[in-house]
Amino acid sequence: MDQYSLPPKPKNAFMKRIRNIVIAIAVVALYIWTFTSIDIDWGRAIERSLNNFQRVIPKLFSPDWGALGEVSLSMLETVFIAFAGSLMAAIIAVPLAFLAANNMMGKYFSIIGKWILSAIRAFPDLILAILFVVAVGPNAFAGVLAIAIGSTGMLGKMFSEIIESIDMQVVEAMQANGANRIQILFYAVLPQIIPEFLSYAIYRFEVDIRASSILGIVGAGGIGTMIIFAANNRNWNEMGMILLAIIVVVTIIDFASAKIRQKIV
Amino acid sequence: MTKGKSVLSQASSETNKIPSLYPAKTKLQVTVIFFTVLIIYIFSMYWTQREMVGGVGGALGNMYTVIKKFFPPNFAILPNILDPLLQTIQMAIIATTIAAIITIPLALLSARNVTTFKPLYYFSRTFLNLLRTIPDLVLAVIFVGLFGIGVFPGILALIIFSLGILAKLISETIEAVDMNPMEAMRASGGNTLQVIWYALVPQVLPQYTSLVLYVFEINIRASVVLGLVGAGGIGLILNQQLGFYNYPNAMAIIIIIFVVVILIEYISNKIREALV
Amino acid sequence: ACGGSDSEQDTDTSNGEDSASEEGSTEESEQMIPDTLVMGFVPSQDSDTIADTIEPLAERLSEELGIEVQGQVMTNYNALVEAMGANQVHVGFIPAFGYVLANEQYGVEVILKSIRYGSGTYKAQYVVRADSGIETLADLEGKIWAYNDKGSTSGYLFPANQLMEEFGLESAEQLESEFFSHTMETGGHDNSAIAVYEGDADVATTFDDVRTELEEEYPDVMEKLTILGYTEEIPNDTISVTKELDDEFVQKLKEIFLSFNDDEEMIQIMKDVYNWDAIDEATDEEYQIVKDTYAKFKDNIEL
Amino acid sequence: MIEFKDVSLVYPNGTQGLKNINVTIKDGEFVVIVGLSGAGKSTFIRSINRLVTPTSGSLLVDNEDILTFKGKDLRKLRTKTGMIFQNYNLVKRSSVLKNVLAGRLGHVGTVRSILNMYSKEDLSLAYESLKRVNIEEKIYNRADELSGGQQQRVSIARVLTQQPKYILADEPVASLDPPTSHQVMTYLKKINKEDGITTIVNLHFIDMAMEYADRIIGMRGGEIVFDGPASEVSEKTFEEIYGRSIREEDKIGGADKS
Amino acid sequence: MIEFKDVSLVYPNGTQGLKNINVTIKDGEFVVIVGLSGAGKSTFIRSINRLVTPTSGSLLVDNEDILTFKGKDLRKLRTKTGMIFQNYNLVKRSSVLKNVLAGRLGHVGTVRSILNMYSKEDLSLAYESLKRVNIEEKIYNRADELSGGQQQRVSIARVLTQQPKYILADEPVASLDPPTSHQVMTYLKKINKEDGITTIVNLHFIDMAMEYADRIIGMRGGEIVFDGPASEVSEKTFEEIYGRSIREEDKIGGADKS
Ligand SMILES: Nc1ncnc2c1ncn2[C@@H]1O[C@H](COP(=O)(O)OP(=O)(O)OP(=O)(O)O)[C@@H](O)[C@H]1O
Ligand SMILES: Nc1ncnc2c1ncn2[C@@H]1O[C@H](COP(=O)(O)OP(=O)(O)OP(=O)(O)O)[C@@H](O)[C@H]1O
Ligand SMILES: [Mg+2]
Ligand SMILES: [Mg+2]
Repeated sequence: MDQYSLPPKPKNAFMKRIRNIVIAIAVVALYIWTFTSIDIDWGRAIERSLNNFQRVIPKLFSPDWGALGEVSLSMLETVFIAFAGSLMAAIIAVPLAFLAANNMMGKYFSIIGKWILSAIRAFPDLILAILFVVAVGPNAFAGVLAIAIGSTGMLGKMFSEIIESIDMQVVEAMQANGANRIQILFYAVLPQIIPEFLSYAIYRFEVDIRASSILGIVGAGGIGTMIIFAANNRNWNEMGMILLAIIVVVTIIDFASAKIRQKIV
Repeated sequence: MTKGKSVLSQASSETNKIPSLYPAKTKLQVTVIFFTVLIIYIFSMYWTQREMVGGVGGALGNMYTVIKKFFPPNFAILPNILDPLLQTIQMAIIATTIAAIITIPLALLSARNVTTFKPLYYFSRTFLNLLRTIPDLVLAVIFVGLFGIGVFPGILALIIFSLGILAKLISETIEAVDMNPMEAMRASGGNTLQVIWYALVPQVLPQYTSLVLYVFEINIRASVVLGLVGAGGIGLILNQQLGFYNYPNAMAIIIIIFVVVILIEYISNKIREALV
Repeated sequence: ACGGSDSEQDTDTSNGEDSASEEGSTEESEQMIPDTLVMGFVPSQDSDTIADTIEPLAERLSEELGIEVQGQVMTNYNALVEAMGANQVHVGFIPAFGYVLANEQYGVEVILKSIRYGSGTYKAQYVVRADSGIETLADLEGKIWAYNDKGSTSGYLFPANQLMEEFGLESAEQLESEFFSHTMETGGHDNSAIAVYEGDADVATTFDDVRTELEEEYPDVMEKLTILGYTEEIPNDTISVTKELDDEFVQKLKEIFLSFNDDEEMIQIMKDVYNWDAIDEATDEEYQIVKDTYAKFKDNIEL
Repeated sequence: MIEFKDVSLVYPNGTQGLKNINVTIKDGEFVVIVGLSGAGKSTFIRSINRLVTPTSGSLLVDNEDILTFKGKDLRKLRTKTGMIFQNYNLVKRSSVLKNVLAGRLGHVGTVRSILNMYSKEDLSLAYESLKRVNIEEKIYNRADELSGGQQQRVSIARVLTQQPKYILADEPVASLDPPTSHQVMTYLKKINKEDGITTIVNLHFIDMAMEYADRIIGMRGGEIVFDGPASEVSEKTFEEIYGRSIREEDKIGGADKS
Repeated sequence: MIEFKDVSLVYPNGTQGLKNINVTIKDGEFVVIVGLSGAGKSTFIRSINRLVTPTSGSLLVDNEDILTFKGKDLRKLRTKTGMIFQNYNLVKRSSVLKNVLAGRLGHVGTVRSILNMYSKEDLSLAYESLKRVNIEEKIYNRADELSGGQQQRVSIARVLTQQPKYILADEPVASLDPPTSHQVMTYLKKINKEDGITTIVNLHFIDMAMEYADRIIGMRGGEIVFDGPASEVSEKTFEEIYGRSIREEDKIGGADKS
């Protein structure tokens, strides 16, 4: 009856359903494979955590204030290293990001740029660290370089995505003015991307403060070495102190960067 | 209107004024910020290089000597690293899936436009910030301390670590959505859950997917760190091969990780295209 | 075994040390005395406490040598080996295994070794649960083995070597998958011992004695875990120098370090910070045993 | 019946959105609100379904004061007042059908709506609504594949599916070109006549208002400056609403209207 | 002088944007192009500064065939044709002044423009342009702080600063409300008259076109269906441009215009 005039079934509904079923089966199979072949003894894990909770957690929450001086100094050192490294990365990442963005230099350059960025990101920290120790010796500067390259991969990727999302109409308006490519870059592209670039660079600065392992490897001192040794010595009180220091510093940076972003965005 | 008139009269009084490109205050602010950053940078560079002994003269030669040792990569080890590689991928799958699920409520709670109740919003923001401050290595060590060694603490560390990144980025995505459809759903009598499901989810889904896949990629690489604390996976093998000075083997592993990452990126692009 | 001499020359000039190489009598390659002596320190995991600074030692050396001395603590010996290869680090405090690699790759030479608990060597131990019923090494067959990592001399190389010889096994692979039922790599000696304590593994191979480290957290660890046996003697940590370093300078360095043995204050520093009782001369031969073991494992290390 | 009794609204930043509004809209009327940008048209219309909340006075919908409504009551009010927006406010990535079914949200349970378990009645109602605005063949297209006029028709279908007692339309044709605008207004008028749904529409254009409205309400600065049948609109009404006779002033450049 | 000689344009996907266009626009004219959405108005206008490139025919601007232009020639062509967009296309985060100075990009050297080293003349020209559209007091505001009408006036100031010979405006008032639209059209007309700049404007609204245009060109399906002075526009012209007499057809629901 007309009372129930149901909408027609969508076209290709059958094929779509088949496709969905295939995908669903694939996903379920993937998960079954994952969960069955990885061995986790849940009962043990829970029992263990209950036993160990008392051993570890209370100590983490009673930081070793005696280490305050040493930790603060290392933290300061780390902040300098991270700042120099991430600023350097932010600068190197810019040309790479322009290369990799598909709306700037053309499709082929974009593919090359994306590959370069992926390759940089594929390099483990350990090897970057070794390379830079060999280049400039074991010191804070090697840490700066290692952090710079390590961050370039991530920043380049993020930057290129920002560039890809700009309003191209403004670029067109500049073209219609008779501007050349460089002028378009400075007048239409940069103003659109600078605030996002800044906020990712600051975000990365935060991340780099925590890049403990790489700094420990290159002998850059800083908080990284302390973390690794506190871990090896099972010194949970000191670890608590280190964590506290990191939290304080990152929170301060977070706060400061929010203010700066407000000014600039 | 009166406003327009006052503007007109004001304009005529300033007839021949040539403006400078930026108002003085902006110029000052920008200059101050710029020089502050520059000074901190110069200081940091000086300070980090103060312990440097040699110049950077032989740097490239030295690096070349080392890099040469990594080549040619020895792909003969491929069959042997398959298992740990699969284990790494499995760990990353589990960790990413769980993190992706927990992220949803967390990201909603810390998105300003969804959680209008301010205290709750600030609370979850702070919580996320705390999560993000903890270095992955520390997470791994703490979880190994809690659960003993094995895959489980590794996965937990990855979950917490991914959660920090994912929830921040997704809450930002949520804050950027078009609020109009949400208003429309509310206007037609939908409750909060319905509004989120009908108006928010379809808008965030593509970015959500691509961010989750991005984190998946990060998790695969993070397994190198996990190897350090006995959490297994390809990272462990990589460290071993480096430790035994089998650099060509290590290079082969790095290339394999690279290929896996590229594959994930490819798949993630395909999925994103299908969803957008 | 290392890069051509021109690359070494590069590093020399990069250190601005032409004058030194002119006067220094050279046999193999040009030798130098650096403006600033850089020491690299990778704490051996085998020690029970480790410090993260080398400052007091560096200051003292600087006084004695009359040149600037810098010390850096690193957490990975690959990095230290490569840095010594590039002559970025001149003096390395390296565990035995790291020294073997550095010697093989870049001709780094050992000059001194540490004395701990009155000995220039140490042993690794087999730790089992007291109630496990395991009494001899032979009982370990079919059990689960926990070790810290494959690059550890005391945790892996020496015990594995010992077991392979004792039970006539051909390869590490056989040891791990045929002799033992299962192995786990824990990332640290303490983790290995805890794995046994908790029952996740049956035997752990660690330095001697890891249990003292755990007493605070696990008060009953001394009773619950017993030592099944020990491995052969393993040479202690080394003090090694790059081969570019001027011979006379190296000699002087050696004497200064040895003089610390008579200096109450310095010995105390060495003890507090690095757990060393004394410093003794060492030769490359003493590390032959580690070299042999490494050679055995290098190519068949299980992937 | 909708009754504004001395309703005022002050936005948190101090802007006076509505000033002592007293007006009654009877069932079945087709009312068009006209006024300049910032006159308070949106504020007026959005008060009725409480997307904004007036700060004083009382607003009766079907003899209940809705200003105190919360939670369930509020959702019930919104279920019976459908709303059409200037920018259509469709979920661009969802299909037309899904967008239209969203009109039933207030009627069906949360779980059922999330699992897409709509009853046959709901489905056929959605389809009927799409047919009424002649867009049924786009049922499985994504909303962003449609032209502006088509999207607005989908949003009318969404409101029809809601089976509301009142339809509120906030500048439904501002993004459309004139022929399409007329089409959309025609559909709204048709629905008002056929289903007897009280319809309140905001418009910029007084000429279009006169063509469709039973009754025109002119607003300016948050106040009602005209209220009467379309036939009573005169040159003077224009002046009241726009603050001046449009043509002359506007041709003189330089008046700054922010 | 702009001459279209048998110009056609087929988009890569096969859509025929322009079909055998033959038309001459003399210096100083104020031409308005009207037509439905998709009629080819934008394509027509964007051919003139080569934002799109016709696929056949020849298009002479000041007696040079611009269809072969590349690189420097193209930039020179664009420097002498200013363009105004529907969405203003301002750099939202830059100040009004910086946006307006962007109009000089084609005139000043790359290095100078990047270092913001503008001559006094350029700066005072930019300021004068802002004054001409009465928006000089917003000079240091960011573009996104302005209302739509203000933004469009900034974009007119940008074009004025460019000192072009031709102004192309692609639906400059489509995002604005009627009074503001009239204001913007008034400014354009004023500039056309005062500076003698040839101006070509696209509009949806034929009534607004008639009010401002010297000459109206009606387009439909990529072809010119009307070309003449505003006074010659009749009911029949409407029909030709819109494909039917608007009023009657549109009131009968159901006609689907995609
Ligand atoms: N959320 C808000 N907060 C503060 N002021 C607001 C808000 N929304 C609107 N206003 C102000 O209230 C007044 C009335 O706005 P309203 O949106 O009702 O006007 P309108 O007639 O719908 O205008 P338009 O044609 O531009 O949509 C305006 O001055 C406006 O700036
Ligand atoms: N880049 C393009 N690729 C393919 N087809 C296009 C492109 N741009 C426009 N078209 C098509 O060319 C025809 C003419 O488009 P044009 O934009 O010139 O119309 P218009 O009159 O400006 O319409 P509107 O009023 O919507 O702006 C339309 O059918 C349109 O779909
Ligand atoms: Mg409004
Ligand atoms: Mg157009």
